[in-house]
Amino acid sequence: MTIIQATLEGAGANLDTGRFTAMLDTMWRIRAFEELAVRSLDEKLVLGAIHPSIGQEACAAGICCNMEREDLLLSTHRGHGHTLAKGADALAMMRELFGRDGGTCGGKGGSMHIADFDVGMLGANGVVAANITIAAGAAHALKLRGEKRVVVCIFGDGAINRGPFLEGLNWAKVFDLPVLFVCEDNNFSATTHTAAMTAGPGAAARAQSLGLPAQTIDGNDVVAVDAATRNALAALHAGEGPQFLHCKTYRMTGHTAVDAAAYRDPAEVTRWRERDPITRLGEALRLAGVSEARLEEARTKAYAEMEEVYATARDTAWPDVAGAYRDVQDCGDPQVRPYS
Amino acid sequence: MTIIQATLEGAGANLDTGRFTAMLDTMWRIRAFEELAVRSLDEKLVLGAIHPSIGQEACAAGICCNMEREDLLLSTHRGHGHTLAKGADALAMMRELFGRDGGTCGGKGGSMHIADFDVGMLGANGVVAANITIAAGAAHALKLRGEKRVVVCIFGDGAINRGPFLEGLNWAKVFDLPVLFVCEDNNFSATTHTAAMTAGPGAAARAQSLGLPAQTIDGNDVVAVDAATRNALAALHAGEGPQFLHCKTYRMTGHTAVDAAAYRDPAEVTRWRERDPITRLGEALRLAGVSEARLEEARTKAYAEMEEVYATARDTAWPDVAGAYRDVQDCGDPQVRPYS
Amino acid sequence: MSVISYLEAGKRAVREEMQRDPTVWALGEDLGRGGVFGQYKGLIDEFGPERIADTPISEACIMGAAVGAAMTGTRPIVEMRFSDFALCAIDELVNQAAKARFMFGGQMRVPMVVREPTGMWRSSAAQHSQSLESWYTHIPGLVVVAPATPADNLGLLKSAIRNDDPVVYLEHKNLWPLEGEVPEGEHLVPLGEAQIVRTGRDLTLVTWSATRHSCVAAADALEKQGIEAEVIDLRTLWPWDRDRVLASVEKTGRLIVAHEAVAVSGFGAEIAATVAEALHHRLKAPVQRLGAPRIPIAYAPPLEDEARVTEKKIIDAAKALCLPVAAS
Amino acid sequence: MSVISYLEAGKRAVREEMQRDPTVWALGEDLGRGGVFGQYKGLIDEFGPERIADTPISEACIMGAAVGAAMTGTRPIVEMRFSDFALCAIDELVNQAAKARFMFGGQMRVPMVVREPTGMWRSSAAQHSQSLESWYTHIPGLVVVAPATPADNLGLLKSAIRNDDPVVYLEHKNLWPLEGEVPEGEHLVPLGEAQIVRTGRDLTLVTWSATRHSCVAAADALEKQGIEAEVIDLRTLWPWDRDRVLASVEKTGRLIVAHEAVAVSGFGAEIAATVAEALHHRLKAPVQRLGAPRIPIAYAPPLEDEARVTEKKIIDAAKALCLPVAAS
Ligand SMILES: Cc1ncc(C[n+]2csc(CCOP(=O)(O)OP(=O)(O)O)c2C)c(N)n1
Ligand SMILES: Cc1ncc(C[n+]2csc(CCOP(=O)(O)OP(=O)(O)O)c2C)c(N)n1
Ligand SMILES: [Mg+2]
Ligand SMILES: [Mg+2]
Repeated sequence: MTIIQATLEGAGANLDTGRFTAMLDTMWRIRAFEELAVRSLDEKLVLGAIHPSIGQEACAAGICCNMEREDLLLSTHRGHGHTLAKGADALAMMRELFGRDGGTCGGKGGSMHIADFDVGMLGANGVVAANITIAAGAAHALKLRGEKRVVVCIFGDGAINRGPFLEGLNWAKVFDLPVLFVCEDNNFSATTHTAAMTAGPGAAARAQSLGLPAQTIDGNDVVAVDAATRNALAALHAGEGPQFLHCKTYRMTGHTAVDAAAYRDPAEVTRWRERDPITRLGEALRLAGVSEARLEEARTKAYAEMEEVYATARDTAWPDVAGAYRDVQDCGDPQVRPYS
Repeated sequence: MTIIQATLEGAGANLDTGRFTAMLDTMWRIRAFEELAVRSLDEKLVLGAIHPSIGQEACAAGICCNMEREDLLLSTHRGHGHTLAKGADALAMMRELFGRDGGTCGGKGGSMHIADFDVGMLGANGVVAANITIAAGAAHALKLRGEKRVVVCIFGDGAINRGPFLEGLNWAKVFDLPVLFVCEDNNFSATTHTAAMTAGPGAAARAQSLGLPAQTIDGNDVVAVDAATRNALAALHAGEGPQFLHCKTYRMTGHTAVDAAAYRDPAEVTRWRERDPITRLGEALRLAGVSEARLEEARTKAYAEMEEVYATARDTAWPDVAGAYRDVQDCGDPQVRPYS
Repeated sequence: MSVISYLEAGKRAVREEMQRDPTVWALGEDLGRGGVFGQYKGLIDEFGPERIADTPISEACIMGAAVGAAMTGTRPIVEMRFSDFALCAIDELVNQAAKARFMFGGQMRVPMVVREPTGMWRSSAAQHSQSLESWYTHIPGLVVVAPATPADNLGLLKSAIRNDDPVVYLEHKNLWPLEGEVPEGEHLVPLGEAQIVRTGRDLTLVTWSATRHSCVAAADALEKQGIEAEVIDLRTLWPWDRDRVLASVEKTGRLIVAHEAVAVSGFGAEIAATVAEALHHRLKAPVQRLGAPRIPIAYAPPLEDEARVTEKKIIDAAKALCLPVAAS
Repeated sequence: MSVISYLEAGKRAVREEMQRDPTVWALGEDLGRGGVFGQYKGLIDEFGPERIADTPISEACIMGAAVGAAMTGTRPIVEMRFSDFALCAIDELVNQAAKARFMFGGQMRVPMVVREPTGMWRSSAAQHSQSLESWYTHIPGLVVVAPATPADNLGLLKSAIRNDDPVVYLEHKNLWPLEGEVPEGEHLVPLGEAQIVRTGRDLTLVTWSATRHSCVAAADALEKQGIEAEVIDLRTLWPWDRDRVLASVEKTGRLIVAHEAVAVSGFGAEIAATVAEALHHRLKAPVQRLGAPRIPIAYAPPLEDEARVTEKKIIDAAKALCLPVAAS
């Protein structure tokens, strides 16, 4: 197995412009989707919490473009980007955010619980680190069934301080399961600098101590994320067992869309803004010869698409309230019935 | 800080015979106590489970002899040895096993829940790994209170596969707490070879990945355990933060006293029997000049003491049943009262 | 008919369903050596270590992995060893297994059975003796089953394994050696159907799990004293067989619910409240509940016994209810 | 008297108790920045990061560490952020905190308060909306508190912090901004004492937490229709104020228990069953419970609303109970 070593800056004129222009499209689509999701709060179209992944789009794009539709993905409360990149329908997702009919989960899940099993997206999750053991189990089932598919499980830097991180990684290695764990490290756990709450050398060292090959990469460099994901998935397919990636990125917004994030160092924010993954990819593509028009098109098409998605979702009806009683369980009547 | 390097075999004539004859006494007392506890099952004096630590006595003795009475200890379901070594009263313990009046916990806890707060023993625990977070919290309180005391938390090799291991060690390091974690690795988790269920290089590597200095030692060598504990506690007192010890030993009995442990390789059992920690310490003391009589006395006194303890405990009355309603909580009446 | 133990019945259910459906598998600590009570003994020889899977001591991951595996085309049987340890995996059960189908809009199902040996087992003390069935009945998305006989353990466990939603399956540790008749061949007991163990006209005794046997013994004794108690074993706690219970109390006019769990907020409260609401005007006496006092289970036998709902307590309560004058 | 919010009242309670007792400290995620709802805002400036301790996302360790710290001479206030996440720490709460004192024979106490913001909060969906108070009432060793007003949040949280056994303290997320009068100076509300919010002779409405306010509104509306409802806010769910509730129902002859949690095995069942048992012959109508259907909480507002016990549902139930003829 050859290990691909690649970075945005190192690629230069050799950058695979076809591949990465498509990634740029994905990243802009995510950015546009989320900016509109945030805007929707002002219009009171979303009444619950929105956790934007603005600034982290390279992880979603660089990982998911290496997955087959049949491969399985699990994400977190901050999962819009991963879900879009995995191929979920943006309109159904926006409808879900707005709690409307035709939403990915029929309006029952909302932002933190988007799942689209048709494209192998097994769910965002509102409980930090809970997706790790579920991912191990999904991979366990694939192995039992003798399938070639793989599972990718993305979680935040805060998740590595919860027990399921240890239990899930240990499990995956003990049972030799086809799963790639990705710690998408955006420096924060809600309003806390994760580093202050994390002992030892960090995510990759913890994974290694559990027997998983682990690599730490620049998560704002989509070329690096792409290469590392390809390497890891190749190792998985070659039977080398579960793999681990630690992607270092930065959350450009607050924890939720309404969090002003005043606890951050402005200099740090500026530093990271200069490393915006979309801007950096654009630069690299420009250097590699992609036209200004094409680059601009990536952006404008994404916003145009999402504006339309937004408008359509907004004009969609509420789901039928009877749905509140459906898909609970087949056994037993959830309705409260008066006896009088 | 000087690191003490010492082993039984390496000590030779320089062995501190005073110190280690006392340890031999402790180890024999533990052995005798547990052999009688096992015997009590035949007499139906104990109706619940007994988890003997026969063969693991060097850990209990070597660790606890380095603790002050005020220092705090937390143990597991296999905790008789630790508790005796920490200074708990053998008669009260045996009464607890027999569920009698005057038991350490008034007969309410039994073998898996012996605690003796008077000697700093904060409890055995029936839930694997649960003592790890409690220990972190006890150490947290000591730090908040500005006390010099330290906490020692002993758990099994199976516990390192539970989430609280990660959460508790990370916590201890993040808050820089005075706690020594000890993994007493007896090769088994109930009927399972722990190694088969444990990924990666093991306990010490996991601790290190969480930022804790960690050492792996021969847990059947009381001199080594003693030295490693002294080093670790010195580091703790020197403000170097939480420490970790991995003691490799062997469970000479089944998981519980009624488990024949047929799943073990007889050759492995024989190999470990030859490394019995009491026999080995006896040899070393003999070589270092301790008389046969003194060595024999360690054994006979221990059995004589425990036989008396046994007989006294057996002849002790049951606790007052009203105790079943006491010490639940001060708020609210636990009694079910008929309304008719 | 053949006579087998409650434990054997559970094992037979697992074996038959694993033979029938290759996607069924079991996971838990020590299963390769038969599990802690021997409920899986020998199954590894027939099905191999992949389908009778030994796991690390990682309850949260056992449960969480089962959720993922159930979503991905398999039907896991989760072994929790003691129901007390399921508390280490409650997030995975309640926030994940129970809600996934609903939360994700019915895109998939989570067919898993969580076996949780439950209840008092001599001198096991506070962390190995709990009965928490009422918790599970409170959680939308969960089916809750508590068999009391070998035949029911066979027939209900098979139904539970075939159910497409998560089932919390509570076997009582004290019942493992209990022997009883089970039918030859395929035996399925439908979920949600109570069993009228004994008919009677004076009093309805609603119960489940091990307490069923105390109720039957009490009913036998009461009969000699002229009180005819109808004993209903709910078997499934959610959904519970309201129709059968209400029909019985309509007939008898008196209800006692007896269970091992703590009475306060026990599942007996749900039944008593439902009956009181539905049949207030038909009741000849107040509804009554028997359960443990609100105390942890102690270790020493005499203290442990304080928490027990005994045959005697059931008899006393029944007599007080049926013969108020004589009893006072 | 001054007017402050429910949130401010909680903060004042913590501040006053931390000033009074140097062994009191708080631990939880993001506390240094005020906690997720701002309930701790500013406290770090007064008490420093050691006593207002930021923690990793490690609910099990937050709870477990609190147990150890409570045994070792301090009084931790545990912040669980959303009651849903307490499920990640249930073993530590139920098997450790609640049992330690008993299991260890009363050698020590575990004085800790577990704050669990609870209940529905617009479009928070199934993993951030649960009400699980009935679970805690079922567990020996736990005190359970659910305040509904600023004054009670002040007075009960202070009492909870002073209590020597573990207290599960359930603040309702929707009540954070609710304003209300609180007394100047020291204000303690005793644990276990219900409040009669409104007197009435026709019907007793027993409730707690946010549903208290729906009950009061319903009672106001009912008054106009000639029905006088007595509203009792339990405030403490364990121990609950049986005497006050029984006295009220003895007077009114009618009971409705209304709460936000799922009705099945909700704490309403305990109250309804107790009242039905104790006052069967005094009841003019069957006891009745109002709670959520047994469904997870959905995200979309119209679906979410299906799970709500609204003022209207309370009014309808009250009218049906008090005016059976008119209602049919
Ligand atoms: C078990 C649990 N604890 C706490 C929370 C509340 N919470 C939601 S997101 C979050 C921060 C998570 O940080 P991280 O894992 O780094 O993910 P990020 O938000 O940065 O993507 C917290 C504490 C939760 N959802 N689940
Ligand atoms: C959370 C939990 N899961 C399972 C058990 C059942 N159990 C009791 S002891 C034990 C084995 C523990 O192995 P280890 O930690 O190595 O300790 P040892 O028994 O070897 O001393 C198990 C699985 C338990 N007590 N707690
Ligand atoms: Mg983060
Ligand atoms: Mg072991």
